[in-house]
Amino acid sequence: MRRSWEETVQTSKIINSGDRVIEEMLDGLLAAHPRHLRRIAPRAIVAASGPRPGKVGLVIGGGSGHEPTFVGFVGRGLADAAAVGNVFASPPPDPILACARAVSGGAGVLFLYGNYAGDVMNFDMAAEMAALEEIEVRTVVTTDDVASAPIADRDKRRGVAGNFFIFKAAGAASDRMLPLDAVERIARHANARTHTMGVATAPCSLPQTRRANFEIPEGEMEIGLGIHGEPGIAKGPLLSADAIADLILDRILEEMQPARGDRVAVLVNSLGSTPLMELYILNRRVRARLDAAGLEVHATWVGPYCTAMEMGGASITLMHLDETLQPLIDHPCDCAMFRVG
Amino acid sequence: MRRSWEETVQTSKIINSGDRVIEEMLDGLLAAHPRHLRRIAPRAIVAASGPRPGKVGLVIGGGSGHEPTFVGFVGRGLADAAAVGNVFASPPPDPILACARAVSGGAGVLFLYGNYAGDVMNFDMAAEMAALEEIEVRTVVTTDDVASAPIADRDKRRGVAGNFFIFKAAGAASDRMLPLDAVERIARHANARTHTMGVATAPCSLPQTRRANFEIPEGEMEIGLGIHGEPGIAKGPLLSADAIADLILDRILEEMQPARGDRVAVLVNSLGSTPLMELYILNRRVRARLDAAGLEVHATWVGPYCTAMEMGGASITLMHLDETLQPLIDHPCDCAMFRVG
Amino acid sequence: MVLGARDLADVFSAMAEAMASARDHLCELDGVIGDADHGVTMVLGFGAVRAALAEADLEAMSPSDVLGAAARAFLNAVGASSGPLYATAFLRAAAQAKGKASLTAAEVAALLPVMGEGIAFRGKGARGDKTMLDAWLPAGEAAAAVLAAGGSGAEALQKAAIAAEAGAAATAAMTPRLGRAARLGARAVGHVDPGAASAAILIRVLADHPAVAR
Amino acid sequence: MVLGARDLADVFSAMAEAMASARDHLCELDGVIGDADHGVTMVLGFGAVRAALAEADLEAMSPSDVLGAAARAFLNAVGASSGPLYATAFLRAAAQAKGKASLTAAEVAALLPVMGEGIAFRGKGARGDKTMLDAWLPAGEAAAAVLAAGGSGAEALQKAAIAAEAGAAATAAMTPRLGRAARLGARAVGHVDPGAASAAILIRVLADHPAVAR
Ligand SMILES: Nc1ncnc2c1ncn2[C@@H]1O[C@H](COP(=O)(O)OP(=O)(O)O)[C@@H](O)[C@H]1O
Ligand SMILES: Nc1ncnc2c1ncn2[C@@H]1O[C@H](COP(=O)(O)OP(=O)(O)O)[C@@H](O)[C@H]1O
Ligand SMILES: [Mg+2]
Ligand SMILES: [Mg+2]
Ligand SMILES: [Mg+2]
Ligand SMILES: [Mg+2]
Repeated sequence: MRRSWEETVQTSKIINSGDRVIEEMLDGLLAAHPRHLRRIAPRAIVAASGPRPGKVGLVIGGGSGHEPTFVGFVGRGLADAAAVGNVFASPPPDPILACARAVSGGAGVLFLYGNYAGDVMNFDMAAEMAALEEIEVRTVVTTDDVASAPIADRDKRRGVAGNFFIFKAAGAASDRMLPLDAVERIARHANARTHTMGVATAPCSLPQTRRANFEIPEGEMEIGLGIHGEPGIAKGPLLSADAIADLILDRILEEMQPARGDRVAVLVNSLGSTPLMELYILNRRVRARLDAAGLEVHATWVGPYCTAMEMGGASITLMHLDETLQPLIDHPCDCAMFRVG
Repeated sequence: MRRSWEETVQTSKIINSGDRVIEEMLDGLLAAHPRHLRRIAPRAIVAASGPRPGKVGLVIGGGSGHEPTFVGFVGRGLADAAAVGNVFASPPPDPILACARAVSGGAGVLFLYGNYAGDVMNFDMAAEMAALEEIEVRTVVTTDDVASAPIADRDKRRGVAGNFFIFKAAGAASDRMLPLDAVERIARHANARTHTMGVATAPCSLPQTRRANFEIPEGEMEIGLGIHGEPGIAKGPLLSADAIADLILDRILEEMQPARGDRVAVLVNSLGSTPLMELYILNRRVRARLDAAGLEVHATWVGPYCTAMEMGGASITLMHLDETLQPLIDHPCDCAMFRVG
Repeated sequence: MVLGARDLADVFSAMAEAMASARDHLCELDGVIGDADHGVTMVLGFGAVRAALAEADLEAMSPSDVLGAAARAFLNAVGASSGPLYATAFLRAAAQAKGKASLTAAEVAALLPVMGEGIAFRGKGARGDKTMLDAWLPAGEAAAAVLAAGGSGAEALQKAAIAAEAGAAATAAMTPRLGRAARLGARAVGHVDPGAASAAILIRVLADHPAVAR
Repeated sequence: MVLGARDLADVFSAMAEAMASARDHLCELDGVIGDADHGVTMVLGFGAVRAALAEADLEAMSPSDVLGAAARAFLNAVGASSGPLYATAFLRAAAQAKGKASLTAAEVAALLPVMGEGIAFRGKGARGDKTMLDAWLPAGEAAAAVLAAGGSGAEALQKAAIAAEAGAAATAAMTPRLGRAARLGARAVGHVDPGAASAAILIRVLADHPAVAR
């Protein structure tokens, strides 16, 4: 039985006012990372390294509450700008347009973001406005969450933690000065080869309401949830770490159909409150499974890369590498919350 | 009223068995970071870059559950090895001794860890054993937690998130090939100039018991807690982010007595489940206060650097920089979970 | 019996109040099948509209101007799904109201089908998708039917509100096809769509507002 | 009435069982004034001792060997505060038992003061610090007093167990001066120290064990 909100306690958050969290977060962000980030509009953050003439501008963005996604991935070698929405809500067209203008270096702009109805509508409106200003915009939406729709409906799937790899590949491609066509193609290719699935063990709550947005009874978990505290595709008993890794990898490997000897990049991601200890315990099994499948693990990242505030749970992402993607994943980048090379 | 454990629910953890979490975490850690880390004994992790002849070896360590502290800070330019204890429990002397042997490059070894009764006893026993093997060991314990004892009893204070800066300074000093005397002196100096205080909003639980180790009633917080889910020095109403920052900074600045124009390094640390959004909101106020005090913020780190598994809450650390410390904080390091330069 | 710019602003203000009262209820509904923010978003959006109109020089504005200002304020305050959907609805209404110094209740009622079409256009949705359209489209049809049969504007709006409420209630039985809830599939059945619930409240506020009911 | 290596191993095994039963209670006590792990640590430590002794060739071992093996197993399994403290206690006991093929109950009782001294040495503690010493030191004194007065080993151990229990209970009123709880100061008053509570259980297991009580 679901309890009504009146019966539940309010969650504890270290904030000043639920209505000011985004502005205040961005104030603190800019204060912390002056060498990496600049704010060109109240909700538009660009890389301090600035646009480069002839380089494709990469604009990412979406709702807040997923930090370090998206603002943490703005920087040289990765995204050029991020448009910042309210908690779990797409940014409106204005800050997206401001980002497009700021990063346009004459070679076009790529909008790259997770596939959610709200984001698609707002980014599309911004793209229409940018076109009026003669900025060429292409759009790629990420759809890495294998749990969110059957493979036949791949383009209905939502984008979750796999953004990390897809943004990385597209950012590296644009940093290498590839033309807009190529950066767009690479982003689609990266998305097609990136697969994520997650489980949740604890809910999160919005700063404005401070009510857990769902309940997970003792000893249960949500399977195939998103990154907004949405309920999962199914409920089930809380499994062991190994069984969770198996559940996820069975599903991902079945879709990915890798050949022995293929290389993968791995992300074991915390949804928020699940600590590194548990993520590494998951990674232990991930590694054993990939070894058993004859796959070579080229690189592994473990940590809170795409979160839903304080939600408990974890996701596992595999990117199926090839000659195109591997050098892009290895390409150096320098962001406020993420570095390679 | 405290409820007995029978009345509380078990927490959800993604683990296989409460008794195997450390071994399995380390398996997953080594699988993820082969370029950075090597395991020389079941509970002893050393930098893959290896010891350098003539370099002072820096051994850190302590209980598990604080990740990325300690294992995440092993790497070139920072610590050479970390001894790994059970959750919230000092490692025994054996792995500490194994670390000392592995990193000894003939110039002596520094043991650097937080000031807890258990750690002091185990590291001291290991130091005695190392002395029998003609390895010169010096010991510095960190005592940055201003809430844990009055200033007159500074050496009774515990070491918390400020470890981050103190380890960083000592690691840089040893990477610059300074002799043991100097590295020890710098570690003491760094400790003397590092001040931390935290608040908790939610408890954590041990993997073996999965029971919240204390209760925080709705609308309250623990003030001046440690990093082991110990209760704080006091309870109080849950304050706003700005009021929490003020409470902490008032206390730290009073002790630090900085002059206008002095430089500081800032760490706004999550104890586990408190997300980046809240940390940046705290940092906004930290920055405003430091600006108002005429202090220059040389560098800021924001994130989960020293945790207590899934505990909710945050700490703020200031390191009062000087000509000795500032270049050491800026010195490059390359660890599995932390990089500078 | 006619609505000027100030009356429309009053309606928006009443809508903002209704959203504030319904905030937690709408978030709870969204928590079951979405991300628990719909109430917050609607409060933010209508709050922004109210604030923008409070600063505007209503004397110098037409109803169309008010609707246009509402569209911009709503969109920029919220983003999300609701932002573009409601902004498009308001812009379509503004276009239809263009050139009129005031609107009769019948002219207001005639905005409803247009607004529903705007939402359907922007969100590429249809009836039965388990979205706000399941309130807006029946409301628009009910209003149009009353007006076509020669009924009054006030009656058209009352029928629209009833149709919206019935439409919202009917979403409980539907399997979602659009928006976040779509991923839940059958798990969402049995729960009312939050966007449809808020739409029914808004249309009810309009229908019962003294400016059209008097 | 004498204890050989196997009897001592049986005592350790009984202690391991007692710690397993008391685990959650000890963790709860530690949760109030420390880090909630004391029960886990003691189960781990005595479990490791039991496992080590189960693998050992007890026939070839003296009581001193058993105590030495217990010290190493305990220390390496737990670390923490309890590890060095109990390892030192067992090592001191091993030193005192050195050279004896078996121990009388009186000789076992005479180990208690030595063990308490070992703990005090390693942890630089004293009575009244609100630690396990507030169980161990009174237990040692009580045992020594009975033996000095010519009482039996079994009686000395019974008196020691009673003194340990009283000592543990008395820690509730104390302000902690050592260990994690020291930082809590007055906030810890009113709560029994977990290390003293576990010590009282261990000494009770020893005193009631058939090997000494028979
Ligand atoms: N494509 C669409 N067309 C019409 N309505 C939609 C569409 N997508 C979502 N909605 C409506 O939006 C509501 C959710 O709004 P809200 O919670 O504010 O946004 P978000 O989904 O971005 O969190 C849903 O209940 C549904 O009624
Ligand atoms: N210096 C000391 N001397 C004696 N006993 C101590 C000392 N420090 C801690 N203790 C004892 O250890 C107990 C805590 O043990 P435990 O929880 O296993 O270790 P930790 O404190 O490392 O978590 C305390 O309750 C106290 O009785
Ligand atoms: Mg939302
Ligand atoms: Mg402990
Ligand atoms: Mg929503
Ligand atoms: Mg303890």
